[in-house]
Amino acid sequence: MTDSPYVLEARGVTKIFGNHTALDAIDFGLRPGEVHALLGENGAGKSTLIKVLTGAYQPDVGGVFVDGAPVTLDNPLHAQTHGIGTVYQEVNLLPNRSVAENLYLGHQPTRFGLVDHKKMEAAAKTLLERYGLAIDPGSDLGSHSVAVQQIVAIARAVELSGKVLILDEPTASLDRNEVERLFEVIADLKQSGLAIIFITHFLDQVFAISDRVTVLRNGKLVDTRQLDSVSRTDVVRLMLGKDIAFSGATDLEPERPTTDVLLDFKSYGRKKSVHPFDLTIHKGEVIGVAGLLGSGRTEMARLMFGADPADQGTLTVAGKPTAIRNTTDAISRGFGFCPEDRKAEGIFGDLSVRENIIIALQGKLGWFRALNRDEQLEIAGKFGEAMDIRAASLDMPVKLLSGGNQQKVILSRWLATDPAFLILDEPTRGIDVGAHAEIVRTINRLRDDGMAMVVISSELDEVVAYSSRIVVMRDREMVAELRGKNINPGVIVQAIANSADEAQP
Amino acid sequence: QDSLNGLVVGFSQIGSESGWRAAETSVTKQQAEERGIDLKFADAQQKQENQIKAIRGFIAQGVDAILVAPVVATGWEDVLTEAKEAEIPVILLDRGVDAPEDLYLTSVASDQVKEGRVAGDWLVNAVGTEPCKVVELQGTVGSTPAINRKQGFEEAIKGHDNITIARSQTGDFTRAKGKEVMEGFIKAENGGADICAVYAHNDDMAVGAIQAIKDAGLKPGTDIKVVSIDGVPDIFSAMVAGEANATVELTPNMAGPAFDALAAYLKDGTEPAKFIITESKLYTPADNPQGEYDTRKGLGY
Amino acid sequence: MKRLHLERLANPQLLALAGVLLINWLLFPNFFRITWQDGRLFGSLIDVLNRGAPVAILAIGMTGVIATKGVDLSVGAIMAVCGAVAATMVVAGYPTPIAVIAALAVGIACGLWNGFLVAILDIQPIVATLVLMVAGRGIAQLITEGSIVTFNDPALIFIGTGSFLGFPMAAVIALVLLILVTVLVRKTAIGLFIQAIGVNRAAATLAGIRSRMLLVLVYALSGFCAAIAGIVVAADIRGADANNSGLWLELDAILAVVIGGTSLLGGRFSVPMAVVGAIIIQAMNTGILMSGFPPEFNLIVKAGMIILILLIQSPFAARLFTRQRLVPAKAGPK
Amino acid sequence: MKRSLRPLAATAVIFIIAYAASVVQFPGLLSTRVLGNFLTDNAFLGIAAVGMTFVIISGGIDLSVGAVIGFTGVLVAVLISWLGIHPLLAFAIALGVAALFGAAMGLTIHYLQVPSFIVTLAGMFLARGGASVITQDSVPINHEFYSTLTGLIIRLPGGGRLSFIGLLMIAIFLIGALLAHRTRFGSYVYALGGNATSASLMGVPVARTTVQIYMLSSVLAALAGIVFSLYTSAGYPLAAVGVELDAISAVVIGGTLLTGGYGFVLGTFVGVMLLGLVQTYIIFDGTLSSWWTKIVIGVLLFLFIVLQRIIFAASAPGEKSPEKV
Ligand SMILES: Nc1ncnc2c1ncn2[C@@H]1O[C@H](COP(=O)(O)OP(=O)(O)OP(=O)(O)O)[C@@H](O)[C@H]1O
Ligand SMILES: Nc1ncnc2c1ncn2[C@@H]1O[C@H](COP(=O)(O)OP(=O)(O)OP(=O)(O)O)[C@@H](O)[C@H]1O
Ligand SMILES: [Mg+2]
Ligand SMILES: [Mg+2]
Repeated sequence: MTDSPYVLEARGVTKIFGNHTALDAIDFGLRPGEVHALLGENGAGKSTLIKVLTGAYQPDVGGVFVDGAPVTLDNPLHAQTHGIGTVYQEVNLLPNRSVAENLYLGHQPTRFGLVDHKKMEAAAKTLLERYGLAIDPGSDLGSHSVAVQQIVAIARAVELSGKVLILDEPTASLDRNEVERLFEVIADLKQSGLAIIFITHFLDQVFAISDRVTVLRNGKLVDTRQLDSVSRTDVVRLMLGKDIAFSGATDLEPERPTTDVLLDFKSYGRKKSVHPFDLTIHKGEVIGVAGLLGSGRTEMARLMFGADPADQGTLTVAGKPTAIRNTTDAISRGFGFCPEDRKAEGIFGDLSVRENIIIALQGKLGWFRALNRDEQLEIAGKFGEAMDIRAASLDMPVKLLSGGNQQKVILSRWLATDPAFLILDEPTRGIDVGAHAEIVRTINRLRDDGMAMVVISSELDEVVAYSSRIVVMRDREMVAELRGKNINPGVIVQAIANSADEAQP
Repeated sequence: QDSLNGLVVGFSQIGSESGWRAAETSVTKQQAEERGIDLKFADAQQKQENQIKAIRGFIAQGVDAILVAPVVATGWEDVLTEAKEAEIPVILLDRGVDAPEDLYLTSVASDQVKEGRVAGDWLVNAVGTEPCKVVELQGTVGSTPAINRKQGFEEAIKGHDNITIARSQTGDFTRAKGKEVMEGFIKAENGGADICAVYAHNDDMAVGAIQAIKDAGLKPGTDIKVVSIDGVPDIFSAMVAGEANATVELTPNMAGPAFDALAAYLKDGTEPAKFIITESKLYTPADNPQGEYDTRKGLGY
Repeated sequence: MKRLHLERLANPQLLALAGVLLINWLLFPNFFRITWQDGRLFGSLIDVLNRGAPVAILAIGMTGVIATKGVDLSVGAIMAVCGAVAATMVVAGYPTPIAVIAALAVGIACGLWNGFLVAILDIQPIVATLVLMVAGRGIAQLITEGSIVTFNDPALIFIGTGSFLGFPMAAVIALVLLILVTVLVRKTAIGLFIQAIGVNRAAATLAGIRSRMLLVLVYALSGFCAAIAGIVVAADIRGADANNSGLWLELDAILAVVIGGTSLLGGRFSVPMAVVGAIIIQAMNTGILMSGFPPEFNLIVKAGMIILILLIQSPFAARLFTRQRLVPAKAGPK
Repeated sequence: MKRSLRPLAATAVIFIIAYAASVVQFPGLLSTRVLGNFLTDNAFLGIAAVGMTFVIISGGIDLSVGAVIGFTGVLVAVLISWLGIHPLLAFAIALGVAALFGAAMGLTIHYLQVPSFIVTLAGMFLARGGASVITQDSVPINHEFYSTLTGLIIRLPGGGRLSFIGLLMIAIFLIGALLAHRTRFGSYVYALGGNATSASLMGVPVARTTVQIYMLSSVLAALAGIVFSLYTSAGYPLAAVGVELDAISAVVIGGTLLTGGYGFVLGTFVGVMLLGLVQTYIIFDGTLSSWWTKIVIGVLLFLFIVLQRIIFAASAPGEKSPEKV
């Protein structure tokens, strides 16, 4: 296998955006039957390389080769005809169309020139069953959770991939079971000789399924290695160019004294959304929220922030009864909220990094106390530096930043408002190991500075590392509160499972 | 007259694009009321298709007669045939149609070409043999009155080589565009010094042009003669002020003769004349403009 | 970043304006001649400013609306309504200031109605404003009963035809409005918030921007601008022509905003450039008027010019332009 | 019933209720004559609205349809009456010209990245201007082929008539529905309207589809122009001014979202019929002045939109309030 010829290859590929070199003379080869992990920090150029390999972008210099022959891929459709199936980063499907159509768009089975919906939906049903999804293929894709959409995207790419399957961060919004199921499928495909490119920020997953790794840094190729010849630390060093220390915390943080109660939610809830819950949050305390996908964590966060106002229960902020009817109310009480869906609810794509950072602070200041450009630059610069945001300029549109850097921009936006209470919904999703560690450090630091936080995360190691208490959600209901010593990921998984069992009839 | 009492008559009007049109509508309503007619009014908003719909609607309702002011001459044969089959007499107002004459009872209209000719004849008389550069403010491009009034005017000045049309642009029948276009003409013709007269296809544009002439420091009616068509109140008040020289009246009372013809027809089957042409009377400051203004003021122009 | 270079080199709007003016000059050599007459400036260029003012005023309001990813089709009808209100009130004997204030208030009310439909009922802007576009002209005609309401009130007429320091009042009003609105959006956070709503309304709400209220206000401003334009146009012809005042001007206003470089997809906007866009359109119209072409060619010439201007501004042209710049950069050091 | 079909059903129900209410007031409305007129009188609008539906579903807008109708009428009339060309050949030429025109707009929209609103606005000026350059007058068409086509009428009991053009409109709606819901092209149109970037990454041929969409709209507008010329036996440069707004209203009332991605060709049919009902109602009433006519149309438009908004809120999947995403 080691010396089998490349099915898909990039030779000397350079891609320049404006005056930023996203890819610099990259050589990359993919062999049949291998799982090739593509690693690198946020913004290293992984997604750009994928887009060049699949015809979404044209290289400025260099070329793409399929089975050793040079090809000019004009568009993704062209790549599909070469047997290259791709799941791009961020779910890039059509929420307005049915699941079946998303699976087969462009390849729908036809009869007498007309699309045969029955046949298509039947095929979709069998296809999805392979991934353990029993959903109605005729339903709109948008009515399903992000995780389901991700699986549909993967299934579509697999269907289209005769030779090559490319997965750009497919696991970012999947839970453990779904990841396992995906890996089984990948193993099958690999067995059948398919070549697979796999991008992720979870190193465990890299070591679980990959054969080789290629590491990019700042648009340059660092190295391509056989996986069995490298260790975790090696990989991290290749990616970052330095070592980092992993926080080895396995215990919850000590609980804070009850005198410093900041927030007190009493039977707080919203009809058809979140069951009433009680929660007391102290200054300098991080509440971790655990639960399966779709368990209502996001809805609870939105409820606390007033994005969906509560219609029952009471809230006391620093001892005073407070009504939060909308987000403006929440922000004026010192709340902040980093939403889960960065693209749809977080960033202002066409606005500059600077404007994205100051906008919540400006919202708090109101319409007439405008920050002038210098003040904006100062604030943005301060946070850009503190959070290590990699942007060519603070005036570039934020949409051109890599996902991880966008996340840091949103975090900076809220820190700029100097909040007393911050809600973070999946703050580390799609973030590289370096930045991940940094965000965890930031959370720890903010907690030590006395900020109260609610953090939703599917990564239980991480939740344990910074939380002082953990609440478990199930079916939009708070079903457990874990506190005290000896809480570790295993215990949380157990709690989630227990609550599920209890609920079974 | 009484023979029309209690009849239901449908009236498909073009729209309400100008003051003259509004006057025609209100005069028609007045005339119907005087005769005890139940007038069903339908505004077509400038669209022929809406007029056809309206006529079909009237037929479906089973009205006793239909008045229609056609927006354009062509395209009426089918729907008029339907009316004929339903034995509903149709009378055309203010312009004719390209359809067999047996499809309608009569057509009450002015002769638009003649209107242009009357205006042109007035100018020919007024300037005599002096050279005269005329600027023309056309109506909406493609509209029947614009085409006919242009044609009539050109016929009248033909053979009088001292009169030339120096510039011609559309002012869309509106005051604002008339003013804007006139401003441009004045700039283009040596600050207006070269212009001897302005011919406007309707009075509204003439009123706008008069303002433009005044703004340019010239005297309308003296430095630049103003001749136009319609006879709306505002042009008479301009005449009173000596700012307009001539207008050709287009009477808004088309319905009166139409109802008369209908009454005669219904009474004993008298076939009216196929074309009832209203008078295209020329008014100049010698014709008591103040009096004309006062009589017209209340007509809904 | 490359676009920025290009824009610094030559702003496409100003380039287009220069081009149109140049063509006018070629067609009509006296185009740039301005004389002093009766205490005011007099010349074709002044006409361009004067006649372009109503669309410029509309464009000022329209820019805000378009920046929020909306569009306001009703401005033409609002012009007619407000002109009618002002005219009938002065004819009925109300003092001029009262009539003007009432007309402005009606314009704002119309804008609030649009804002209510868009922001509170969440109706798509193009349909929401279509309602008033259709009904508004009817309301205007209801006020004037279909006729042109002619007035002789000198104060009101001055708004349309007077002059200030030799410049036509309409242009002066447009300029003052331009300065006020530009200061309002540049010196306060409102401009940033409008952009934020246009780019991502959900995120704007989560970032604590009162997007509903701001949207309503943006439409109200558009209604206010339309009211001013309506008064100016009525004052100019000394009469409220409910049938024709502002007819199809909404399209010119939208065109002006787009020529001014604001995307119909919302986000970045420039009020001054929208006004430049309005002047480009008017210069084009004036050029057509002066050219002496038969009027049936007006629309074709206009379409040709629009296509040309859009070509100059399109990202495609920018790319053509910058590709040449990129080559030496690549071959350069490194 | 499928969830996504609910807005369509809602619109149909609104139409039936509105029609029933009108009939209670004017029993004359319930006749085959009125129903036949609905089809005949709205045939050209309906055909143009089918094209507009595709454009709007794809997230664009086409302001040129009214002008293309006018232009086609003039072109066909001139070809037949002045040049003596057989109508069928004239139709083919007109449809071909329209296809090129639509393709040019599509190419501009895609490759120059100019918004469709502006491109089609320029297209509207061009087509309208082109028509008045050919002739300013209305040109009558007197050809026996025309008489044959207009004579193709199925008479219904009660004085109603099913005309050729009315049936043609129905056929176009059925073909349009098939094209939208049962072909790959149709799914590409929805894909573009849903999310153009995703569509392109999923392999939708964006350039080709965009060009095809505007070609389709222009060709259908030209067909509407031919129908209009059959309807009036003439070509007139000022015909069908503002029909684009009627078409957009019909499409929107029919449940298609202007933001793209959702819509129903058959909903547009109901939308066209609703607009026709409003007009017929006003004619039957016959007491409204010119201005009240406009106001009433505006108010009814508003009522339909709000009613739909209420029903959509409960059923449409995609159009969540941006405030509450
Ligand atoms: N269309 C574009 N225009 C300009 N710059 C771009 C564009 N797309 C990407 N970039 C820049 O290119 C660099 C590489 O981005 P890319 O998305 O490939 O990173 P990545 O390795 O996939 O990161 P992540 O792990 O966060 O997904 C980033 O600095 C990004 O800002
Ligand atoms: N766009 C949507 N359309 C319909 N239902 C949705 C949508 N988004 C979420 N839901 C449903 O709302 C419920 C709560 O979802 P929520 O997003 O709050 O869960 P979560 O625990 O945050 O999960 P995730 O990690 O996927 O965000 C789930 O039942 C989910 O299926
Ligand atoms: Mg990436
Ligand atoms: Mg969530």
